[in-house]
Amino acid sequence: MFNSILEAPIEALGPHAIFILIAYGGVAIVTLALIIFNILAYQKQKSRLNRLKNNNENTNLI
Amino acid sequence: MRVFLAIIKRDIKLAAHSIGDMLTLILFFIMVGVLVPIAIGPDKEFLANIAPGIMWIAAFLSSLLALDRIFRPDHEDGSLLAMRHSAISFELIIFAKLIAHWISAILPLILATPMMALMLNMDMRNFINSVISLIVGTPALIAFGAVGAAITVSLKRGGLIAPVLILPLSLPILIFGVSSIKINVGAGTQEAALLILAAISLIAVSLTPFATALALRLTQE
Amino acid sequence: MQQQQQQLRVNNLSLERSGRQILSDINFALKEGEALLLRGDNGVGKTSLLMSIAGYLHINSGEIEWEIKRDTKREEGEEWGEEEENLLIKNLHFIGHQQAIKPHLTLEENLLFWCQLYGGEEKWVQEALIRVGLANAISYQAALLSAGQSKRLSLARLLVANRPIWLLDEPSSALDKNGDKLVADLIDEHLDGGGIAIIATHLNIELKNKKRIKTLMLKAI
Amino acid sequence: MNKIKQIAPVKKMNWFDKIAHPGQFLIWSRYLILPLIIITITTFIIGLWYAFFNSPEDYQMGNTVRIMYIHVPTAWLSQFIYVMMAISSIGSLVWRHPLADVAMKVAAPLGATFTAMALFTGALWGRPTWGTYWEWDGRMTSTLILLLMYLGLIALWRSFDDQLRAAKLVAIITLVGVINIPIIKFSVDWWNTLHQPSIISSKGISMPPEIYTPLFIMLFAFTMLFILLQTNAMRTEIIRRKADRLMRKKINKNSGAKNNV
Repeated sequence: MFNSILEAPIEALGPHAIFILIAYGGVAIVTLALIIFNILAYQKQKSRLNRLKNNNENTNLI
Repeated sequence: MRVFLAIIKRDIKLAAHSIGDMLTLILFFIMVGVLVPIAIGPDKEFLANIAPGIMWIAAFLSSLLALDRIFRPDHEDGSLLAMRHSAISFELIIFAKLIAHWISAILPLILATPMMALMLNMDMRNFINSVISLIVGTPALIAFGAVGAAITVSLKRGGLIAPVLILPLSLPILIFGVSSIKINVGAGTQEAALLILAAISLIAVSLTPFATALALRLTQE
Repeated sequence: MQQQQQQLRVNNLSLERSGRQILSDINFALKEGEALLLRGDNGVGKTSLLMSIAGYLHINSGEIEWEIKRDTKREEGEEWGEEEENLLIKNLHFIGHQQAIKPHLTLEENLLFWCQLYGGEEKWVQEALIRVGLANAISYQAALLSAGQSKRLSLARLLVANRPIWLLDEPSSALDKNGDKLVADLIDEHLDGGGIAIIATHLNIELKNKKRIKTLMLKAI
Repeated sequence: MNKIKQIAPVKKMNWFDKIAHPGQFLIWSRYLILPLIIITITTFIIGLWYAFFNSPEDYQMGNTVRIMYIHVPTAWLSQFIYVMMAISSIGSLVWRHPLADVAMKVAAPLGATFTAMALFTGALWGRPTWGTYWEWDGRMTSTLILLLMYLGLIALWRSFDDQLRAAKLVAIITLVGVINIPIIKFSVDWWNTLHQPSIISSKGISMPPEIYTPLFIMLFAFTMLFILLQTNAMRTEIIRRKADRLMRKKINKNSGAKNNV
C-alpha cells in the first residue's frame, strides 16, 4: 500500500536514504513533541500551584 | 470446605436466578460463529480450517462479556466487604467464586460448542479436541479476567476497560488453545500445546486469587 | 487464675484518605461489656474510624490492639486456626450502610449463606430471623422486603455467628421505634455476653445500663 | 491472654525515605535537570555524528543500517521502562511509597511513546531489508503486545478519579503483566515457528566495533533522554498533586465557612 506512495521519492533519493530520512525524521518529531509536551505540562502545573498559593489569602477575605 | 462449597452453591444459585444473562452469553457465543461465515464466505473447507480459531475467539469474547459479573454485584451491595469477615481466607473465597463463575458462565458455552461445530463444519476429531482445549484453557482465562475485574470493580465503566487490560495478558491462552486443536500440525506439538495450556491454567488459577484479593482489598480501602 | 478481661484499645490512631487527614489522635479503650458511641457531624470520619478498626483501611499511625481470652472457644466443630486468630477482621461483625442482601434469594437462603461463611450454626438462622421479627417472611424473596425490613435482615447477620466485637454503622437508620428498641436490645444482649460494640449513630440508643456506654465525639480536622 | 494487634508501620526516616519524600525529591531533583539536559544533548550530538558520518555501511543492508541506531535504543527503552514500572509497582504496593506511585504513573506514557517509536523504526528498517513493513515475527509481535499493555495501563490510570487509590491497583496489573511477559514472548515465538518458517535470514549480524560505538552512544543518549523526561514528568506530577491538595483544602474551607454563617 505504502509502496506506491513512496515510489517517486525512492527513485529520486535512492532506496536507503528515504527510509533513513523517514525513520530519523519521525523519531525526531515525536521526541521533540514529547519534550515540548513535557515542558508545557510542567509550566502549566507550576503556574497553577503558584496561582493557588497567591489566591489563598484573598479568598479568606471574601 | 463446607464454607467453600457454600460460596459456590450460592453463586451458582444467583446465576441461575438471572438465567437471562446466561442465555445472552450463549447467544453471543453462537452469534460470533454465525458472523464469521457470513463475513468470510461459506466455503466449507476454509471454515473447517479456521474453526478452532473462531471457537476460541468466540469463547474469549463471551468470557470478557461475562467478566463484570464476577465481582461487581457483590461489590455494589457490600457482600464482598462482609465476606472478608469470613472464617476462611479471602483468597479462598475468591477461588470459590472463580469456580462458580466457570460453572455458570463458561460451562454453558462449552455445552453450546456442538452447535458451533456444526455451523463451522468441524469434524469429530477437531470438535473433541476443541472441547478439551476449552476445558483446559478457560480456567486461566477466568483467572486473568478476575484480576482485571477486581481492579476495575470500583469504576462505573469498568466493564469497558477490563477487557483491554486483560486481552494482551491472555494472548498465550489463545495461542496454545488454538494450537492444541489444529490437526494440520504434528501430533507432538499439539499435545505439547495442550500441556503448556494446562500448565498456564494451573499456575494462573493458583496465583491470581492472591492478586485479585489484594486488588479487592485495596478497592475497599 | 488471673481474671483478665477482653479489651479493645485504640491508641493514637490517625488516618489519611486520598491524601487528606481524616482522623488524628484517636484514643479509647473498651473492656468487655462496654460500648462506644461515635458521634459527630457528617464527614468527620465516623465510618472511616469503624472501617479502620475493621481492618479495611490502612491506618497511618497508632495502633489497634485487642486482647482476647485464650479460653474463648468457638462453637464445637470448628476450632480457630492459627491464621484466623491473628486477624482482628475474622473476629468482628461489621454492619454498614450496604446491606449485602441478594434480592433473588429468600431470607433464609440469604442468612444461611452468611451463617455458613462466618462459621455459625445453621439452627441460629431461624432463631435470628425470629429475633429480628421476620420469622413469618422466612421463605419470601428478599426483594419483597421494605427498607426497614432489609435493615432488620442485615442486623440478623449479627446473630448467626458469635463474634466478640460488633461494629455498627448507623444501625437504626430506616428503622421505626420498634426497630430502635430492637437495636438497643441486641446490643444489650451482646454486652451482657461479654461483647464489645462500637456504634456510629446520630440517634440515641437507650441501653439498660447507661454506665456501659462511652461516647466519643469526633470533630472535623 | 492473646493479643491481636494492628499497628501502623512506625515510619523511621532513613536516608532513603528522606531522599525519596516527594517534597524532598522536588528540591534535589531541581539540580538534576540542567546536568541531564547537557549530558543528553552532547551525547545525542556525538551519537548522531557517529551514526551518520563515522560509521560504515553494512555490507548487506547498506546505509539502512543507520536506522538501527535509533531502533535498538527505543526497543531497549520499551522494555527497560516496563521493568522500571514494575519495580516502582513493588515500591508502591509493599512500601506504599508515594514517589513510586508517581514514577509509575508518568513512566507509562513515555514507555508507550518509545515502544511506538521502536515499532515505527522497525517497520522502516524492515521494508528495505526484508521487503516488508510488518512481519508477524516473534519479536515484533511481542513488542506490539507490549505497546497494547502500555496503552491499557494509561487508560486505566485515566479512568480513576482518585489517583492515590489508582496507583495500587495499577501496580497490581503491572506486576501481573511483568510476570506474564516471558510467557507471552514464549508463546509468540512458539506460534511464530508454528505458522511460518522465519524468512528473516539476516538476523545474525556480526557487528564490527565501528557499529558498536555509535550504537552504545545512542543507547546511552536515549536512556538519558528518558531519565530527563521521567524526572521532569515526576516533578510535574508532584506539583500537580500539591496543587490539587491545595484546591481541595480551599473547597473544604469555603464550604465550612458557609456552614458557620
